[in-house]
Parts: sequence; C-alpha cells; structure tokens
Amino acid sequence: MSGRPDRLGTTAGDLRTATGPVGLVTEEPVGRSTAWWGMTLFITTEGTLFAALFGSYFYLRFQHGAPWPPDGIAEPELLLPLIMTAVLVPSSLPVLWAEAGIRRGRRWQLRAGLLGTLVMGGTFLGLQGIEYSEILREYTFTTNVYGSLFYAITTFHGAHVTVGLLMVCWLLAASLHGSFGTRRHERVRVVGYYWHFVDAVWVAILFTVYLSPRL
Amino acid sequence: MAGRGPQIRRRRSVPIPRAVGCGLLLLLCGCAGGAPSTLDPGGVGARRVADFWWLLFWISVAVFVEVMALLVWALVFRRHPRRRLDRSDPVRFVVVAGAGLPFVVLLAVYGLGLRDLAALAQPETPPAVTVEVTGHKWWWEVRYAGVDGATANEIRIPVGEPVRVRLRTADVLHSFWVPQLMPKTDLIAGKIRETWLHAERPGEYRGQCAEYCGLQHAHMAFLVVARPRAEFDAWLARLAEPAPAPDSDAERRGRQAFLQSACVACHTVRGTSATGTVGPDLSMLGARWSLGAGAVPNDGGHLGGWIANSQTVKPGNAMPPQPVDAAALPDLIAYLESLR
Amino acid sequence: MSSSTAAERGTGPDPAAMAALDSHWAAAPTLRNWFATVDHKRIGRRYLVTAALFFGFAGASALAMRTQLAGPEAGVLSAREYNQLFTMHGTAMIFLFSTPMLFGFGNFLVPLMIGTRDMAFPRLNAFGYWVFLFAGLFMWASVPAGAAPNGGWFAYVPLTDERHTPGLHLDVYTLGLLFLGISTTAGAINFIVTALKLRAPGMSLNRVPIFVWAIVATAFMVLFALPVLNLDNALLFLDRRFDTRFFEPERGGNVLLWQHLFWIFGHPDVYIIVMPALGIVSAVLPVFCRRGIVGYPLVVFSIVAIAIISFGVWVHHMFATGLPQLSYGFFSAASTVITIPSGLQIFAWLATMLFGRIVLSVPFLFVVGFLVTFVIGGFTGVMFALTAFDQQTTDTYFVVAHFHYVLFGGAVFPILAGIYYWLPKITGRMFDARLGRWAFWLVFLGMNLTFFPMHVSGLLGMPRRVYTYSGGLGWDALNVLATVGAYVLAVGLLLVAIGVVHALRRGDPAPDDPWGGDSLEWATSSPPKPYNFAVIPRVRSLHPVWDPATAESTGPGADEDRILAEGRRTLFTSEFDGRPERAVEMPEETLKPLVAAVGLLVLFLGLLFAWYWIAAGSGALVAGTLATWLWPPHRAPEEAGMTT
Amino acid sequence: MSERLSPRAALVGGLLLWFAVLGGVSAWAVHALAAWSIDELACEAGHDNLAGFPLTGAIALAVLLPAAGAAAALAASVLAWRRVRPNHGDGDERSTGRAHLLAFVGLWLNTLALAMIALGGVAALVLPPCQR
Repeated sequence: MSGRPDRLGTTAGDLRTATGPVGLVTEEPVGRSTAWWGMTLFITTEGTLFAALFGSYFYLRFQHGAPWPPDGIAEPELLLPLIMTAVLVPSSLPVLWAEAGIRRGRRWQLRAGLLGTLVMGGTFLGLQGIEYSEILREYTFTTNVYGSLFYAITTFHGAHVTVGLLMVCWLLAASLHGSFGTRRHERVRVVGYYWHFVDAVWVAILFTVYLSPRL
Repeated sequence: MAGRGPQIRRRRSVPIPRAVGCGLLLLLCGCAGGAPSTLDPGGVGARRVADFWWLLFWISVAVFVEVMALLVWALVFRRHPRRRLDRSDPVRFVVVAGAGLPFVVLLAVYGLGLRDLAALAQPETPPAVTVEVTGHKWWWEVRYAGVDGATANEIRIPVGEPVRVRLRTADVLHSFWVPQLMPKTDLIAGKIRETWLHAERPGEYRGQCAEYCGLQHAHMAFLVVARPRAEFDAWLARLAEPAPAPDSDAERRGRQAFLQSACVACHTVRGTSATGTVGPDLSMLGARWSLGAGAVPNDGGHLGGWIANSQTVKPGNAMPPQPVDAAALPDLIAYLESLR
Repeated sequence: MSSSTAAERGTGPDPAAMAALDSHWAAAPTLRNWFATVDHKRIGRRYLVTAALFFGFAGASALAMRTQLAGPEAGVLSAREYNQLFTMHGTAMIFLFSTPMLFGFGNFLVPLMIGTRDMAFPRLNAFGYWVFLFAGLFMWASVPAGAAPNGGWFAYVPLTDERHTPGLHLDVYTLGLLFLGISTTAGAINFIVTALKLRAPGMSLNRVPIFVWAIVATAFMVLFALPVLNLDNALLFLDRRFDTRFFEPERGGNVLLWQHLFWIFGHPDVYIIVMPALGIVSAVLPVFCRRGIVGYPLVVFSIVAIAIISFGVWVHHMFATGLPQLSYGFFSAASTVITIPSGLQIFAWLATMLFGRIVLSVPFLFVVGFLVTFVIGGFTGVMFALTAFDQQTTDTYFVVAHFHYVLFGGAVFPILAGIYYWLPKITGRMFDARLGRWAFWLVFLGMNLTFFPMHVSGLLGMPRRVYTYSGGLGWDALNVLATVGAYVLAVGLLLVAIGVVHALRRGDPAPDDPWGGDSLEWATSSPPKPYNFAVIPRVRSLHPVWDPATAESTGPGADEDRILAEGRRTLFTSEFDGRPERAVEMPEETLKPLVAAVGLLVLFLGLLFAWYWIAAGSGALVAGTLATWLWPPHRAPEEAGMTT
Repeated sequence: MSERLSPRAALVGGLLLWFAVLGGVSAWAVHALAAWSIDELACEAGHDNLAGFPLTGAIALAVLLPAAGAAAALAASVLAWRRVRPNHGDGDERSTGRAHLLAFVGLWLNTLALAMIALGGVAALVLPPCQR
C-alpha cells in the first residue's frame, strides 16, 4: 500500500493526515452493494441471537452453581469436537479460494472450491451425528438444563451449517448454469460471508460448550 | 431514629402542599376511606416512598407548568408573531432547558433514589419475628419461624418493630405487596426472597398479589394485622395450639361431618385427624377476614356457598364442589365458624 | 411556502422519457398484479390499513375490559375471557399495531423522502408485508377459538409453561411472535440498506430528514433487540413442547432468564415504537412552524443516543425481583440519563414553535396533544427509573397509566398526526378539517379521561391485570371515569376513521404540496407516480423543497443519469456522503414473496398443531421458493465477465 | 483534494471518526454488561469474590476501565469536531458537513456515556455489592 522504503516516515505521515480534516472526512465503509449490506446486517442480527444464546448459557450456569455439568454428567469429551473444529474451520478456505477464482473468471475454481466446502461441511454434520449418538446414551435434552443447553446450542448451530450447505449447493447449481463471472459474483461473496459466520460461531461454541466447563 | 417524631406529627395534620397535591390528583388521600393507599402509609418503608413521591410529584408539576407555559405562549403569540425572535439563540435555549437543567434535577433525584434504595434494604434494628409466606395459586400460606401452626391470607405482626418476611412460591411468580407498609417483593420460583415490614400504628393493612399469576390473580388478597406486642404474642401462642373443641351439638355434628368428608384430604384442623396440606389450614378459619383470599366476606352464608361450590365464587380455584348433604351444611358452617 | 405543483417546479423530462418510465414501472391493474406488487407505496398503504385493522381489534378488546371494570365485581367478562383479552390487547398493540403501523409510514415515506424509486429490496418488502398479515391473522384467529394467549404480554414463566398453562394459548404466542419477527427483521434490514444506498445524490448524512434517521435507528434497534425475543420464545416453545428445562428450577433452569431476555428486547421495543413516532413529530411540527427544526444535530444525537442507551436499562422492569441493589443502581443510572435525549427533543420542538410562525392545522393539533401527554409520560418514566419508587408502583394501575401516556401519547398521537399530514400524499385527497378537529378534541379528552385516573388508582393500591376488584377500596369512582373516557376515546378514533373514508369518497383532490413541506415527498405528485420521481433530485440542503437549487435540479436539462428512463432503474449513491455510484435495475412484480409467506404460514400452523411433517414440507417449499427467487439471471459469459 | 491521502490514512481517519462517535457508548455497554453480570451472578452464587479477587475491586475495574475508554473517545470527538468544520475545507462541503455532524453527535454521546458510567460508579461507592 504505502511506500516501502521509509515505512516509518510514511506511517507518521499517514497518522498525521488521518487525524487531520482530510483524513477524518473519509467515508468508511463505502461503495458496498445492497447485497453486501443485506447479508452483513442479517449476520449481525443472527450474531446477536447467538450472543444471547451464549449469554443464556453462562447465566444459567452461574445461577446454577457448582457442579457444572450437574447431576453427575461428565465434562464434555474434547477429542471429537476438536476434530470437528479441524474440519469446519478450514472449510472457509475453499470458499475464499472459489471466490478468488471467479473474480479472475475461473469457473472451474469456483465449482471446485464450493465442492470442497460442501464435502467438509457434510463431514462436520456427520461427525456431529456420531457425537450425538454417543452423548444421547448419557443424557438428553430433557435430562436437565445442561442437557437442554447442550443440544439447543449445538443443534441450532447444526441447523445453520445445514442452511449454509444448502446455500452452497444452490451456488454450485447456479455456477453450473453459467451466471457468474469477473463482474457478477456478488452472490458468491455474500454466501461466503454467511459460511465464515457459521464457522466463527462454531469457534465460540467450542469455547462455550466444550472448553469453558473445564475452566 | 430521629425522624420518628416529625413523621408522626406529619401524619396527624396533612400539610398544605400535600392537600393541594391530593386535590390535583382528584382524590382525598387522607380520607380515601379503606383504600390501601401508598399515600396513606402506616409503615416505615411505605412512608419513605410516599415522601419521595411527593417530591417527585412537585418537581413534575413544576416542569409541567414550565413546558405548558412555553407551549401555550407559543400557541397564543406565535401564530401571528409581531416580532422575530431570531436574535436570541434557539439552540442555546434547547441545550440549557432541555439538557442542562434536567441533568441537575436528575442527578439530585438519582442520588435520593439511591439513598432510599439503601434505606429499604434492611430495617434499622434486626427483626425479632420472621414470617414465612408461601404464595400459592391463588392464596397465601403464612407460617412463623419456630411456631408449629399455619394460617392463610392473614399476617399478624407486632406493631412498632420490624418483622422479617421470607417469601417463596409453590408454583408461579407472585408479588408480595402491602401498599401502606412496604414496596413489592416478587416471589421467584426456585428462590427465596426476603423483605421486611414495620408498622408504625396498629391496624389492618390490605395487601394483594401484584404479579399476574393466572386465572384468579384478581382474588389473591391478604391482610396484614398489626397489633401491640402483647396481643401479638398471645395470638402467636394461640396459633400453635389445637383448634378449639366444639361447644354446641351443632358444632359437634359439624365436626363429625367435616372429618368424614373429603375436606380432610386437603385441609388441616390442628388437633384433629384432618391433616391435608394442599389447601389452607382451617384451624382459625372463623376469625379470618375473608374467604378465597379476598373473594367474598367470611360469614355463614358465603361459607356455605363456598363449600357447596366455590367454583361459582372463584372460578378455577383448586377446591372441587363438595357434595355436602343440605341438612348437614348448617352444622358444618357452625363448626368451621367456631374455629377461631 | 405556498403550495405548488410538480409541473410548476419544472419536473419532467421529455415526453418520450416519461412514457418509457410509465411503461417500465406501472403494473397493469390485474388481480395477479394486486398480489404480486412490489411497489413500496402500495405495500406501505397495506401496512397502514392492516395495522389499523388490528388496532381496531385490540381497541375493541380494551373497550370490553373497561366495561368489565366499570364497577366492582362485574360479570361482563369471565376471568378466562378477561385474561385472554388483556393479553391480546397488549400483544397486538405492541407487535401488530405500533411497529407495523410505523413501518407502514416508513415504507411509504422513506423512498420518497430520500428521493428514490423504491426500497432496496422490493420483493423482500412485499414478503415482509405478507408475513405480517399472516402472523397477525394467525394470532387473532386464536381469540374466537378461545385459545388466545393468556399469560400477559410479557408471558412470565413459570405461569406460561406447560404445567401451569396447558393448551395452545402460549404456543400461539411464541410461534406467532417468531413468525412476525421474520417480517420485522426483513423490514428493518430493508430500511437500513435503502437509507444507506438509495439516497438521492447529494443527500449526505447531515441532510437526511429526521424521520429517516428515526426509522433507521429503529431498524438498528430491531436488529439487536428482536433476536433476543426470538431466542426467548424459542426456548419457551421448546420447554412447552419438547420438555427442555430452560425455565424449570427443579431441573436447574431459571425463571429470571426469561425476564432478562424478554426485557433486553422489551425495553428497546418501547423506543422501537416511540422513536419513529417522534420522527413523525419532527417531520410535521417544523412545517407548521414555518421553519426548520431547531437544533437538527441535537435531535440526531437524541435519536442515536436513545437507540443505544435503551439497551442498557432493561433491569428497571425487574426492580421487584430481588436482585442485588447495586445492579439496580447501574440500571437506574442509565434509566435516569436516557431522559436527557428525550428532553432535548421536547425542547427542540418547543424552540421550533417559539421561534417559528405557527399554523394551527389538524396534524399540528395532534402534535400538540402529543407534547402534552408525552411530557406527562416522561415524568412518570423518570419515576420508574428510581428503584424504591418503582418497587412501590410497578405492576399497578400507575404503570398502566404511565405506559399509556408514553405509548398512546408518544406513538398514537403522532401516528394520527401523520395520518392527517400525509393523507393527501397517500390518497391524493384532502380531508375535512372540521371533522378532524372534532376527532382531535374527543381523542385528547377521552385519552386523558381514560388514563389519568389510573395514576391515582395505582397509587391507591390497585394492581394491574385484575379482572375484577372489590368495592369500597377507593377505586370505584376512578374506574367509572376511566371507562367513560374509554368510550369517548373510541368515538374520537371512530371519527378519525370516518374522516379517512370521507376523504377517500368525497375529499377534494390534493395538491402536490398542500402544507408547504420541506422534504422530498412534497416534490412529487399526490399520489406519487409508480416511479416516484421522473427525475431523481440532486439534494443541496437539509430542506430540499425549500431550496431553489434542488428544485432546479429536477427541471429541464436534468442529467440523463438521474432520469434513468430505460428499464426499471434507480440510482445507488455512497453510504454516508451520497455520491452517485451507479444505476441499478429494480425487480418487477412477482408472486414469489406471497408463495414464500404462505409456505411460512403453513409451517407455523404445522408447528402449532404438531403436524411436523407438514411443517417440514412447507419448510422445503419456502426454501425452494427462495432458491428460485434469488436465482441469478442467465447471463452471457461476456456479460458476466468471462473472458475465456 | 489538496492533501494526498494514502489508503491507510484514509482507513485510519474513517475509523477514528467512528471511534469518536461510538467509542463512549461502546465503553458504557461494556461497563453495564460487566458490572451487572459480575454483581448479579457472583452474589447469587453467594460469593463476595471472583476467583479470589474481591468483588468490589472487580466492579471498580468494570467502572474505571470503561470510563477511561469513554474519556478517550470524548477526546477523539472533541478533536474531530474542532478539526472538521463545514467551512474548513477543500470545497467538498458535503463530506465536512457530514463528518462535523457525526463528530458533534459523538461529542454528546461520549459525554452522556461518561455520565452514566460515573453514576454507576457512585452507586458502587454507596451500595455494598450484594445487599438486596
């Protein structure tokens, strides 16, 4: 971006202009499409929903008091969730790669990237199914408030992954139809945002549901 | 406390601003006979809030008059204005009148609010008596710590000293409120809440559930009866004793009918085989102020109607209609009324 | 400012361009197009009419309740009926009347005020309306079925759980509000994006009408508040239907969680209702004072401040639940301070009057009625910020009086002012001023007669939500007064409705700008053409219609890039400074929003009656509809940007 | 534009203005959420400390740190408000007008936020943390 040779000098200069009248009147953010704004705001409101859900988790936990998990339920196993993390979080990369591809007009790259995400997301859901089949033997969502929280949070996120995957499928179908190109790929971009959001929420779940009881 | 003397004097003669205030509110708060009025406090907590109210009220009146004066002035003189006001700065007016002055006033009332909040936290002296109140749909179970005995919808307290009230609910949320004694405390399912009452003068203070609790929320009143300490002690001793034995034949027959009926499954009469705990304890039923937590007065006629089919009196309450023989009903009423 | 027509202002490019605009924007008056329309003006009108209908239902419920309460121990309504009616009254007034009504104004006005041709997402807009309509009918249908919600509008657990309230009552509540939430969220996103991207060139943030600021701030509040309510309702539904334990203390759940979540939504919601109404006041009042609003930056600040601080005051609804007093202290502080921005607005309006030249027209009368009542509601509002006083008067008729002064005074009066003010623009007809004045006085007197005595009955210890009360407690006369007031109020509101119908049937044709307004909706015809503006204006000041430079910009010689007659197009501008970016194509009439909304209706009915397979099937239908709705149009590779 | 503006300076300038507008209220939001949740949850659990740290100390931090943040935002908004005057500039009055409005709004918002945090601090001084 700025001139390499005297990096320090430019930084100081940048800071001076940034805090000056010309810098302060910069429009930021600017030039985004309505689709970008629509998806950003939708993610904002969805993010608030998850924040309230996590807040409820901690409220119920601390109002409940020790021990947590209650009623002799063991602390959640970490191995499977960590594998799930390893599958889901990197699944943002193929979307990014796909988007980068279509920006250069490479439809094959778009399709391959989306397919990669589809496979990784599907694997994640499969792993979640395996996890459920194990945990359901120990407790269910009616056992106590901990069970309700565990299943509500993970299922709700799983539903988001499913919706995200449906969106990716839809993109894939549309990309086969031949609608995207260097100039027309807004849909790829915003679906990508949604997918990154779903990933980020999983990281928060990993902390809230799986790691925090061990703190 | 130092405030006690003046407080009592203030009650005897209603000061002029307060009387004007009452007039403005279209009521005679001193003489609104029988009203469980927050403005006719009989206890320390409610008095503090009532005093606070009058302060807030007069501040509001002052600001209201100011705003209305400006509004009316504008409506009268600014429809065909003769002169321009543009030389004065309207924005400065907005900042000073709309933010500056309110901020000062708000700071003051916020501070006073904190003071009252802290004052209501606990009584000045630790209470000697603890009442344990349990909210039910739709009545109040009343017990006293260390006393084996219970009553319902009626709380006796000694006058002139603070009393601790420990609150829990058996089902949904309720709110414990005696307007003349103390602000509300909600009864929270799964938790125990505490408040305190301090009646300054003997009397009966009406209280009512203030949190919507379902079908018969309207009929969930109770009475706080404040009596001198000796009288209270006697009553409390009486509470732990068995119910009085029947005096007359009618009462004896009534007791027989009672003990053979389904009543005993839900109600307790101390000293008899009736030990149900679903409904209110009836050991002192005859002395209570009402039936059905304020639904109807407690007299023979209403009692008969209540026993026969309380669902017509207070629809939805937990007591099913009782198939009592019409001939036996007067005896049953006589017996229950003798329980004092 | 004398009224003048669009023709005098020189609006209008050459006839060929006008014909092209007409052919691209005007939909043929067919039945299909009635259902398929995406025109923000028609959708806005529908919002207004539907919300008014629900207001009528909720008002009738209130009249029935006031009749029951006219005397002690009355038998007009049973406890069962009363509890359903007061719950539906509150729920409908909050969710099905206030917000949709104001969204209706927003829908009609925002694109006009910012000088564009439609909302950013016209089909989403149509979808939002249909969902609102269906959700409203979904909830109201429960009343004749005897299964209406009966837990109070804030539905506290555990009263509302399956054990204490079996039956469909609360399922209607939770599902109905979740269903409606889809509409409100969609509308909020639409408003924000519209206001950010579609403003006329030159309309930088410091030239945005206050009403638009208010709608956008409201929309932001919706985005942050509504998910919390949705979560709360979803958890309650799960508890009721699938035996989860969120609110069950015996299994580790917590009943206060419901209250926290509800009021994190609920308090901002009060401002979600009041804020756009205050925006109406800021639009109407200055016009009849013949000057711009005093302290525009201060009013903008007030709006932003309220939108944010309202999220930090929720615990003042829980002052009697026995939390630590220090927690109360924090929320008491914010609840006290939030008065300051409201006070600033009041004094900004007063100053506008004092430094202006007042024209006492019917809309202005309602604004005056608003000022008087809202100020009173503000005083009691401060009182409720103070914990000790709150604990004494919460859940009594004092709080009923308070929030009716805030919501009737703060929202209904401005709404009525808005109806009279924009009726000429919406319908193209003038109303009868004499009828309007009668309506005002009846509404004003009736409102105060109904709600003022409630302050007193509350102070005298009358709790709210009681279906009856004992005589001799000092409450009897006050209740008679309130009931009489309710009937007076009803007559006044009926006169408003008659006035609207009369204007539609017999009213004189309205000029384009009957009041000499300052915002852009007055710069086009009454009612506006489907494309709103033949030439998108170039804005040069805060009061574009009072500003000759803006008027000139729509005259002859307007740049072609603001006429955009080829295709159904409008202009994107930059988010904050309103620099022109590019022309965009707008969508045409489509039935897909309606199909998707019907699918959602079936989905929610399926959930309500536990027909889960039907719910799943209609869910698939909704997903399929959305997939075709958003399907990218087919483009040749070169057009899409494929070089290879 | 009279002054050359690198993309990075533009980004920093734009974001700085947003900090000047929303910094104070964000700090207040942190204060309200932290102070309330520490207080309610710790007291409900019957603790007077938070993992060994005294509760009053934790609450004091939840007052003082946000107060510092709000003060910084206030300083930024004053700076922006003084530097961006509608007639200050380079002919582009619509941007300066917009930025000036935002700085003004920020100035008031930050003041209000600071007042709320301070009043919360007063409450923390007056009331013991777990008194009901």
